[in-house]
Amino acid sequence: MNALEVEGLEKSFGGVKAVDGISFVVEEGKTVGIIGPNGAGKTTVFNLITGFYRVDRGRILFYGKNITRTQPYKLPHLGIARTFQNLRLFSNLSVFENVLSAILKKDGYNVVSSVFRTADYFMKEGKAEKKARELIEFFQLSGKENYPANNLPYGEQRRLEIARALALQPKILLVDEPGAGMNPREVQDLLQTLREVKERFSLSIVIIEHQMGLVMNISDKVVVMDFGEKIMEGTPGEVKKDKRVIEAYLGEEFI
Amino acid sequence: MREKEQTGEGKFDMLMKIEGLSVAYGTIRALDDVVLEVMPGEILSVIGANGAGKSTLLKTITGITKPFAGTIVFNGMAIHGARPDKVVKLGITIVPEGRRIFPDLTVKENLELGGYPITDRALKTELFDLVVTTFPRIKERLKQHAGTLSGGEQQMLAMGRALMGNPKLLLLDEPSMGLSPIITREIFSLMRLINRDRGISMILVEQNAHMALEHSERAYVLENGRVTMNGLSREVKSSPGIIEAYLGV
Amino acid sequence: MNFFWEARKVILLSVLIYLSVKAIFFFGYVSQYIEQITLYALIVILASLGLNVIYGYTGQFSLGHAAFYGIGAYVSAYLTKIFSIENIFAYIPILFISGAAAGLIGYLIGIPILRLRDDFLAIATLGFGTLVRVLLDNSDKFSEVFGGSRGFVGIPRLTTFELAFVIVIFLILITHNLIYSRYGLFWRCIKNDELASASIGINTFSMKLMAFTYGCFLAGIGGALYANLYTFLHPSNFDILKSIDFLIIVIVGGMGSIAGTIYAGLIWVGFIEGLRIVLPAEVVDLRWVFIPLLLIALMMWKPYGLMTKSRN
Amino acid sequence: AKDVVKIGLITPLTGDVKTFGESTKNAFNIALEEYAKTGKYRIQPIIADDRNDPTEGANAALKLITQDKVAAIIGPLTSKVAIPVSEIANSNKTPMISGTATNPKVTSTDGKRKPYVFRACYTDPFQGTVGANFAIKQLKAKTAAVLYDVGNDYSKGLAEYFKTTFTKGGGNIIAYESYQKDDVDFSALITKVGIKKPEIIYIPDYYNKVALIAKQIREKGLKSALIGGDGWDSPELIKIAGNAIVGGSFTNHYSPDRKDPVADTFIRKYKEKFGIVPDALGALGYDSTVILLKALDSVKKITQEEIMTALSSVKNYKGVTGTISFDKNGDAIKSAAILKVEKDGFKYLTTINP
Amino acid sequence: MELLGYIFQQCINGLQLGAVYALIALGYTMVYGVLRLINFAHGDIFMLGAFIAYYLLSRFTLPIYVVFVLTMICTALAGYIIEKVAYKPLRNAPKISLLITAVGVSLFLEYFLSLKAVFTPNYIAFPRPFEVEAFDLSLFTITNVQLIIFSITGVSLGLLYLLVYKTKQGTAMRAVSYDKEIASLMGINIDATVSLTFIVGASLAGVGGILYGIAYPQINVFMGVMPGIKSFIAAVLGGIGIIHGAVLGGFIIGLSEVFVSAFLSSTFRDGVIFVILFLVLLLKPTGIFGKRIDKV
Ligand SMILES: Nc1ncnc2c1ncn2[C@@H]1O[C@H](COP(=O)(O)OP(=O)(O)OP(=O)(O)O)[C@@H](O)[C@H]1O
Ligand SMILES: Nc1ncnc2c1ncn2[C@@H]1O[C@H](COP(=O)(O)OP(=O)(O)OP(=O)(O)O)[C@@H](O)[C@H]1O
Ligand SMILES: [Mg+2]
Ligand SMILES: [Mg+2]
Repeated sequence: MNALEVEGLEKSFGGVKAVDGISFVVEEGKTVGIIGPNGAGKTTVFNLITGFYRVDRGRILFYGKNITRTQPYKLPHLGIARTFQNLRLFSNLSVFENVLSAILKKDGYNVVSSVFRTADYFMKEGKAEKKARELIEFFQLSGKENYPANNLPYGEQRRLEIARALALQPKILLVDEPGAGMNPREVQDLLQTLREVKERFSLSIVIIEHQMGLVMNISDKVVVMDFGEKIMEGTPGEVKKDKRVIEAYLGEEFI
Repeated sequence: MREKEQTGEGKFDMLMKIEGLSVAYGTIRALDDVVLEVMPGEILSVIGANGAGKSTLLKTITGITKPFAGTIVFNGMAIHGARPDKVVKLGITIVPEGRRIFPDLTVKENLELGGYPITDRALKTELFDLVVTTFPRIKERLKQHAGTLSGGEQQMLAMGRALMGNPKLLLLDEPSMGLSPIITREIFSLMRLINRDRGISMILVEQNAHMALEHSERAYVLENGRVTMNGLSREVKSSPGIIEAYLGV
Repeated sequence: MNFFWEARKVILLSVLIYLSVKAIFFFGYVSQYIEQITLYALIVILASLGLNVIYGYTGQFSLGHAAFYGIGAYVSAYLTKIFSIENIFAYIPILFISGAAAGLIGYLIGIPILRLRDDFLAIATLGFGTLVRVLLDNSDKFSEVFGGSRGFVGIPRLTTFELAFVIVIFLILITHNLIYSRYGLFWRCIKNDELASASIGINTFSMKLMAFTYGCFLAGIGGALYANLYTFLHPSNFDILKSIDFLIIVIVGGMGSIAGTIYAGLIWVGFIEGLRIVLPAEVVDLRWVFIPLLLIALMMWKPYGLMTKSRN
Repeated sequence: AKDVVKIGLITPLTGDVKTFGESTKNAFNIALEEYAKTGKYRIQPIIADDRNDPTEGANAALKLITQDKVAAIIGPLTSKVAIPVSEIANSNKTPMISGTATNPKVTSTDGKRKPYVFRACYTDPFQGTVGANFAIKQLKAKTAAVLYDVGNDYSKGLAEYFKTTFTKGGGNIIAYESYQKDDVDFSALITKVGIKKPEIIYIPDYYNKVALIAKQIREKGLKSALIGGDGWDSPELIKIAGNAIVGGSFTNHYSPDRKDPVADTFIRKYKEKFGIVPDALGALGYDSTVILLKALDSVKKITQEEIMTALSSVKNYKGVTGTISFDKNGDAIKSAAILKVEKDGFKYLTTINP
Repeated sequence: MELLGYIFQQCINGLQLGAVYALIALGYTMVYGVLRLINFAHGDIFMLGAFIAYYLLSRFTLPIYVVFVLTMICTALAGYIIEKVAYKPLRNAPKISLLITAVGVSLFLEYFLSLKAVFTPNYIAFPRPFEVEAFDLSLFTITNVQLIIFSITGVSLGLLYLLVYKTKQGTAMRAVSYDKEIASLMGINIDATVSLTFIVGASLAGVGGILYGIAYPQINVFMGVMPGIKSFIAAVLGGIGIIHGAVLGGFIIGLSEVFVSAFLSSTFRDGVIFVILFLVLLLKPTGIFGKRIDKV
């Protein structure tokens, strides 16, 4: 079964084609990496899938259901969660609240319950808080629950953002450069974490990344983009050896 | 700013000397008694984990952040606590974390801003020529709004902008972040080129420790705001503790 | 019900406050004047709390809050007058109708303008406030009762201390419960980052609309209590300057703090009326020279408001 | 020693009409000073600012009545503040005289008289009607334009009654246009009205607005005669408007060249003390204060009830603003003089009795 | 023909009003551009300008151009002091606290200056330095006052444009408006640049005050409130922070006020302005020339 299918996606900004006919498929439970030079249109693809940009042309199917041009806020309910290239945490909210907000969005009570503090309120709140703590622990953020998110070091903010996305219990997770600003050692840890996440939450993952150590090790398949187009697709091994990819992206010395 | 504090022997060999530098954000200590020296014409790298205080160190040198203790002497002048615009005029410019170019201004205007402290027209033209020859890609896009450049180009612009200030010391905060492998290498070799041709000293802050150690002569390791190690980059690179903590397998 | 159990401390505190205030009134330590300005402070607090929900919690900058306060006031004035309400129990539903009317109009106007951001939203709401003011000035064209710029006269006096106190405490509790629930959390998420909120599935538009509607509802109730306390309404009482008063209270108290709004409301009315008492007759006109100075000093002393810890 | 009686003054000492509030306060003080020499009691004045805001006015009134326990209140200046204050004064049985609040609803609500409330000025219907009669009978005007401030109840009231009477009298209102409180640019209105060439333009507003409008009317080359109400009465009118207003006429309480000793003394004293000639609002404030003080002296015992009764029976008090009696509504009965604006001041034209 | 003349005449009326709004809006836009602050006190500086000019004209009978220069110097100084005393201590505080401080400054100026011992609460006749002359151009008439207003607004706009786009200080202003921290790393003195912005904005307000006094020769301490608010709306309408936007906004507001009065009723002029504002913002949420930066 295909978790996500992208067909002939196009998007331009004032005459510039940022994404020009991209198609790829993410099979359920698999991890797909997207690489490509800066400005190739990778992030734009994410924004198209998650509805933040309006698709000019093309189709996006999620488990066979057409989700093209769906409003962003509806997608998490279907099972799509994402992180952002330039971190978008709720910077003045605590670490705990950042995670809790996503859980309560997923399993919430209604207005009457919140106003009159019904049993449902206490039950759902309790459950949500427990789950938030679990996630925070899983991402090694315990002890920092009450820190405002923007007081965390960069790497921890990245982890928190992933934790928040996972709190939505998605079927697919889109992560945009999770390793940016981490040192090689931290990237290794992240790789480990992502692997566990995938295992534990039985997810499909799409990852954009410039750090080859991460993307080549985690991906089952890699899509390479340049100038908005897909220049190739294949296993990490195939991609690393491809002439066009080396020329446009990896550089000669990489080998 | 105080005038030349010390004129003791040997002091002038050193471009910058930092002693006992401590910085706190509220109750969080970001830098703790940091000692660091920069020699003229060298590339110095500073590596460390997330939140170790690397950016804070650079921000404190430029005057954006004020230390609560310690001294920074640049070219014989004490500059700790001085306003950033004064520091820049003395010849320290920075390529900030996350590039932070002016997106709505054109590439050319960005470069002009970099040359803001320079009053000598001839020098300005010279610097401009230097930048456009070093970064031919920038030259093609002088009229474009900087916000529409790709990540790599923005990084080049940020470097060009810093060079326009005619620095004696260039601070680079994670210049490779978010850049593709090919561009990363390009940026590093350009950096080396500038260092070689113009003799500009650099402090290079990097997460990408492999790259940083490869391209620098000396290195400092920062942990929780303290310098835990320093020495020649090649030595640092082969130290087991460093491999374990920063370089990975 | 859990509602009361959770709120037991507040309720107990309120009862204590009520009893002591009553005792002070009863033994004649203070005059009816003090009672009236206490009531007025309660009303101002309620309306400001509405703005705090809209702006302090949800980050939607409104400069037209007084318009909704005015709508509540005029609706209540109209209904209580044409039905010649005298009974307090007949008045309570009217109070809520007035609040609902303000809320409904907030909802309708919110649909187009809540797409705007920050200062642009502020200007649009300011515009709406001016529109309402123009309509109120000309309201006698619809019905002579409204009085237009001559003011709405002969409104029955129904707001009593007990009623206002109970209603305000009740609404503060409701607001508290809303804010410390998923809705309040979502509002704060939106204030922090709308895009990120959407990415975790929050329908940002409808949540903003909800906060706006609710905030306007509170303002409407405040307005209604005002109308039936002062028994006279004039359009000039609901213009931009009034909106700025509410804004001042929210900011001085601290954005996103219920307690802050309560303190700041008391302080604000205290400033205005207190200086009336304190200043000698020859220099009463210095009252409004001191108030802005106090305000500036307060902002320098606590730039994040009384109840928010400053962070860097 | 004399017994102490507390009297409250509520007037806008801050806010948009502060300037009028100050002249009321000045006049109030003059009246008290004069009384101090001859009066039965020692008056303790308590002055409260209403910022021309109904809420503040109502708060101030309650403070004066329930906290300071004043015997009576002078003020407030504008109807929008006077109405809520009158409700409070009346329900607390505290006599109140406003010198200047012209809205009929100040002294009665929905046809019910507030017995403790009085006023020393005309009501809007009276002045509007007189103005229209003057235009029809004396000026023999057939067409008129009306410009008024929609946010100002005084202006709006006069405009409406003028319109009604003028139409009834066979005239034709060819333009009935409003502006807003803060407007200063009337060029659009005047251009619009100008092409209809009205014989007269009725501008019932305070002198500051009138001066601006008149100036712009003449700058646009319009020749229509200008008429207005007692709001015109200020030396500033001629100062600001200059030639533009010369030739205009307005309904007013008194005429400075009537050789009235009361008025002369008042104007002289005011000028000595404050350096400027008082405006009509000051004069009315003075008269209301003096009426109250006279009532105090006339009662046997200072109770609010007694003062109220004394006030109700005020007859032919000769004040600065003419001879005043209160009718059964507590409104002043006085004849209206028509004054003409000349280069060096206002000149008495004629008297029209109600 | 009659109608055409009428329309032309009303256009002139609208342009006159619009030009004054534009002049005030320029100051708003500059300060907003640099500090993201709605400087509520700006309207009061405008009032201050009118008062200073009044004293200079009535006490010292100076030639008008000297009055212009002195007034500009005084208002510039006032703008400078206000920024240093009231706003600078809050440089790192949230924008909204700064806004409240600005409201405080505005109220303070109004009430303090309205004291008898300072200026006066009264309405004062503004002495026109020359008589009004109307020139009949057959279709419509135009006065010397209007010509002066148009030309001064035009010149101010031109000079401001040169300052902001053609000088080093202008580039510095724009840099500061985008990112203060980075601007300081370019060697720009932030405090000096902010001061300069206030100085320029306040001197424009001073010019506006004089022109206003000449056009509508009556001044009062509260005269700045409404024009202030309307000019700010003009700045928003045109796209706040953008110089030509402020001018366009000023003219749009001036013209629509006049045309609503001319063809509808003056009662609804404020209402109509806001309807226009609504429509513009709904179509272009950042104003006519405003840029939308909405990158995810
Ligand atoms: N909102 C927008 N408005 C205008 N242009 C945009 C917008 N978003 C993206 N672009 C442009 O589209 C192109 C693709 O951008 P995108 O962010 O998708 O690149 P990317 O592959 O993610 O690059 P990087 O690796 O540097 O993140 C770029 O030229 C970018 O400038
Ligand atoms: N403005 C601030 N307020 C409070 N704490 C801060 C602030 N800036 C940085 N910190 C804290 O100071 C410490 C050092 O931060 P700094 O940004 O210097 O680290 P870094 O080494 O550059 O990390 P990174 O690799 O993530 O960029 C961290 O704990 C960080 O959370
Ligand atoms: Mg990207
Ligand atoms: Mg850093």
